[in-house]
Amino acid sequence: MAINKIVANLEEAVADIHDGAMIHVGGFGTIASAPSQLLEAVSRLDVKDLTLVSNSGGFGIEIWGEHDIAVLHQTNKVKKHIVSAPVNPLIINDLEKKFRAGELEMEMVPQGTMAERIRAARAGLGGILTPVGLGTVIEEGKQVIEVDGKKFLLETPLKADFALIRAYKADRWGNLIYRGTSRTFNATMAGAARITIAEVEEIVELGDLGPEEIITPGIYVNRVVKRTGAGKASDDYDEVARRAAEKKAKEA
Amino acid sequence: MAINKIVANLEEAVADIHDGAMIHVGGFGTIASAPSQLLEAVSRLDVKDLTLVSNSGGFGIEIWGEHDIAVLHQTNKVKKHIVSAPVNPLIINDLEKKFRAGELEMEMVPQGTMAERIRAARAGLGGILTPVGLGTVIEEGKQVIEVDGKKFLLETPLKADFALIRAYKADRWGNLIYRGTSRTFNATMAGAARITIAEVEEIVELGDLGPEEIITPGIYVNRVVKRTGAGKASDDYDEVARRAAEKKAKEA
Amino acid sequence: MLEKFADKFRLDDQTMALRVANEFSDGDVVNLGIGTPTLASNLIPTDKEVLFHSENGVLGYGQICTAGEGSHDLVNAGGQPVEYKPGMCLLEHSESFAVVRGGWLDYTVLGGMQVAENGDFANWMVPKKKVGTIGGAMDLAMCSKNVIVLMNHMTNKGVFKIVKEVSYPFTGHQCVDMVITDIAVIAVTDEGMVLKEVAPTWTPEEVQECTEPKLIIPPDVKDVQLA
Amino acid sequence: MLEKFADKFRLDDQTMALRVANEFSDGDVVNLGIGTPTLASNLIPTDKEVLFHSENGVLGYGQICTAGEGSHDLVNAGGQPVEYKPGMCLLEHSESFAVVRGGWLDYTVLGGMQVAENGDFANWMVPKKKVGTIGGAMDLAMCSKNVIVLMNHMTNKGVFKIVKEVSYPFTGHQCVDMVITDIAVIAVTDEGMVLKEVAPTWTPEEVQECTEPKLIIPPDVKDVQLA
Repeated sequence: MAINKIVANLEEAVADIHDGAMIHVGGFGTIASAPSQLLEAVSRLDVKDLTLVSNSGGFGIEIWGEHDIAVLHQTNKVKKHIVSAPVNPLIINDLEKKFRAGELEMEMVPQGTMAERIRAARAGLGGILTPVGLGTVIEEGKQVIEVDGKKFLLETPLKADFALIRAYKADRWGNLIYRGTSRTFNATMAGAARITIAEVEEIVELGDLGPEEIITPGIYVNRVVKRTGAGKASDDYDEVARRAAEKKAKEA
Repeated sequence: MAINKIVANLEEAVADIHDGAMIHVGGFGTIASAPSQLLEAVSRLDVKDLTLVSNSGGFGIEIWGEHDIAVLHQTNKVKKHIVSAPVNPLIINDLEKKFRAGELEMEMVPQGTMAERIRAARAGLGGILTPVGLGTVIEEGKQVIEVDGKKFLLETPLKADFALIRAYKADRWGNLIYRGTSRTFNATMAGAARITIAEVEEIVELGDLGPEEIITPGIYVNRVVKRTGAGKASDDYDEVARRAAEKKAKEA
Repeated sequence: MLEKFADKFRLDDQTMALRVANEFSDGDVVNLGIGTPTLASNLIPTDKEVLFHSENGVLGYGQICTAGEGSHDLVNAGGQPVEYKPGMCLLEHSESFAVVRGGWLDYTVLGGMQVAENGDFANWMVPKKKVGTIGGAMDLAMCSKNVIVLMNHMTNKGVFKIVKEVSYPFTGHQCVDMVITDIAVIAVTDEGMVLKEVAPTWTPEEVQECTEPKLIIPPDVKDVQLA
Repeated sequence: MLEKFADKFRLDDQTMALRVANEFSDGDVVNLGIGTPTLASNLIPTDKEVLFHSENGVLGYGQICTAGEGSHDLVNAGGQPVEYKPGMCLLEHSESFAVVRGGWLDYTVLGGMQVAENGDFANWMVPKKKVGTIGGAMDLAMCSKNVIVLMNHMTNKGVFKIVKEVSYPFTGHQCVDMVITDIAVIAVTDEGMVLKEVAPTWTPEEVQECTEPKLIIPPDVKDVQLA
C-alpha cells in the first residue's frame, strides 16, 4: 500500500480526538494562520476537558465565516489552556471570561519558551535551558540550573496528543509548505504530537513540492485534509479590529 | 551605507582569525559540502592553537584540487578538535596521527548532540537535555538531570569565534541557500559564532533569493566570499575512495 | 499626566514612533512591539536598510500596507499586512525566537507599564487583573542588545510609570536601556537615569516632577531629536 | 569464524542487506549505517514506499547512483551520490537529528562490534585504539524504534561478537532489537536472544557454538527469509 495521508473530510480527520486530550493548535493569532476548519470540526465533537496549547487565546468572533480557537471555549471543550498571549486589548475573549469565572486553568508561557518547548518534543530533547523568565512569575516551580556561573530555567517539552495545523500545500506523504507568516507555530508544532493533522488549501501530486522547498517533512504529519469552501476572503485587518471594538462596546 | 557583506577575496574574509580562535567548520565530510577554499586560506595564515569544531576529521588528500579540514592539521594550526567522526576506515588521517603522537587534544561528541549544541549557541539557549550518551564515555564530567523520573545529559552550547561555511548562493545581505545535502552542518553553524563567513558558488542580486526559499537569514552571516576557479569537478565518490585506499596501502 | 501639566504639549504616538525610528542605523535588526512601536517601520528613510523582525516569523519586511491592501499571509505581530521587501525571509516560530533569544536583535521597542531606575521592567499585567499577555515580551526584553520602552510618561490619572521600584509583575530585570515618552527621552545607565531630551516647551525640572526616581540632568539636555 | 566452520557457506554483504531490506514495510522511515547496511536502499521493491533517512540531511532519497552518475550535492552519509525521488526533502543538521532523537525512525541498521544478550551495543571503538568514530551511532542506537545490527557473526579470528557482556566502549544500553549476521537472524527479547533464522546448511546448534550467550531455540527456526 502506497503511503496516503489524505483523509476525506474534516470529520474523519478529528474523529479520534478524545476527552482529556492535549492539543497543539497552530497559527499565531490571525485567522489566516489558524487551522480554523479543524477547530470548528473539534467544536462539533462530543468531547470535554481538552488541554489546549496555542500562542493566542483568540478573538472569539466570526471572521470571513470562520472561527478561531475561542470556538472551543465557546463550546465548553476546554479544561486548561497553555498559552502565551491569552488576552488582548481589543476584546474580552471567552478565555478571559472563563478564567475569571474560575472555569479554566491557565498556564502562561513566554512565546519563545513555548516555541522551544514544542520543538523539544519533536526533537526528542528532555528539556532546554533559557534565561527568559528568571526572576518573574514564570520561574515558579521550575528547576534553576547553573551553567558556567550563569543561571537558566529548565523548561520541559510540550508533547501533545494531537497537533492541529494549517498549511498551504501538501502531498500524499504529508510534506507541507506554508505561505508567508502563516508558517509560524504551524511548522513548529508539526511532529510535536502523537498525531499531527494538517488543514491545507491545496493537495498536489507527490514530487510537485521540491526537495529544497519542503518546510515540514511528511513523516511529521499523520493526516492531511483539504479546506472546504471558497477559502479565505480578502477582508483586511482593520475590519477585524473594528468589529472586535464594536462587540466590546456593545458588551460594556 | 547600504548593507554589503560581500568581501573581495578569501584572504580578506579570514584576515582576523587569530591564535587560539575557536572555529566551526561546516560540511559533513565530503569535499562538496566543505568550505574548502576558506580552509586553505586559513592554512596560509600565521596562526596557531586553533580549536576546531567539525563533524569529520577529514581525509587529508587533495580532491578536485581542493583540501578538506585536514589541511589545518597538516599545517600545524590546531590545538584541539571537537569532532563527531574523527577517523575513518579508508585512511589514517592527519588528526589520527597527531592524536596518537600526543600533539592534539580531542573531544568526541555524538553527531546529534553536536548539531544541537551548535544550534543552542545560535538560539541563545543555556543548554539542552539529551538521552544520548548516557552510560557511555560521553557522560564523563557532565551534569545528569532528571525530568519526570527520566535521566538526561546536560549538553552546553558550542559558540565559536568564527564559523566557516559553504553555501550555494548569497545576496549582499548574507541570505543563503544551499544545494542538496550540502545544507548539513553549514546551515546549522551559520550564526553559531561571533563571525560567520560563507564561501559561495554564486552571488546574486538582493531579491533574487525569495522569502520562502532562503534557508539562512542574512543576519547570521557577517561575510560572503565567492569561490574562485572552475568550481567543483565531477569526479565520483569511488575515485575518492580508491585514492584514499592507494595512499593507505603506500603508507602501510 | 499631572493635572498641572494637563494642557501642556505632548508628543503624539506617531511622533514618538518617529523619535524611536531615528535611533536605528543601516543594518540594525529591530523588533517593534504591537501598538505604537509598530508605526516606526513606516518611518524609516527609504535609503536606510533597517531589518524589521516580527516574532510571527518574518525578517526584513517593508512598510505596513494601507487598509485593504496586502495579504493576511504576510503580517506583522499585530496582524497588520506588511509589504514584501527584497532580502526578506520567513522563519518558523522556534527559529524566529532563536533570533530573539540568541541576541540578534539590535533593538527591541516595547510598550510599558513601569520602568524602574535600574532598568527593571513591567509591561504585561496589572496585578489586580490576574491575567495578562506575556507574548514575546520577556524573550525580547531579556535578550535584545538594546531595549527601548515607548510609553506615556505617566498614567492618565497622573501616576508614575517611571518608578524607583517596579511593583507590577516583572517582564525582565535590569533590561531597559532607554525610555521614550510623550515628554522626554531618558537613558538608563549604571549611574542612574539620565535625561537626554525633552519635548518642546518642557523643562528638565517639569519632567522630573513627572518622574519618581531622581533624574541625572546634564547641562546639554536637548529638544527631542526627530532626525 | 571458528576454524571448524571456515569452509561453510555464509551470507555475503549483499545477501545480508537483502535480508534486512525484507524487514521494511510501506511508510517505514529507515536509516542505514555506512557500509553494508547502505546497500539495502537499492534492494527495496520499486512499488514499496520506504523512506530512507541519511543523517547528513536527506529524507526519502532513491537508489545509490552507479559510479560516475549523480551529484556530490546529493549524497548519503557514506558520501555516495543517490537519486532524487519524488517526495524527498532536505534537512539542516539539527533537524536531521531531530528526526533521529525524536524517535521518528522505525528502523536503524548499524554495523556492530559487539552485541550483548540484553541488547547492549558497541560499535565505535576498539578499546586499545583510543580513537574511534561515534558519528551518529549513539543517537541512532538510543532513539530509533527498532535497531538492527548487521555484522559478521564472529571476528575473522573466531572471537565472539555476540557476547554475554559488552567489553568494548558502549554505543548504547539495551538498544538492539535484532541481529542479522552472515549465518543467522537473532531477535533480542526480554527473555533473552531468540534464534529466528539460520543460513542455508547451518543448524541451530552450530550457530550456538558461534555465540557466547545461550540462545533460545524455538522449534520453528527458519532458513534466512529473503522475500
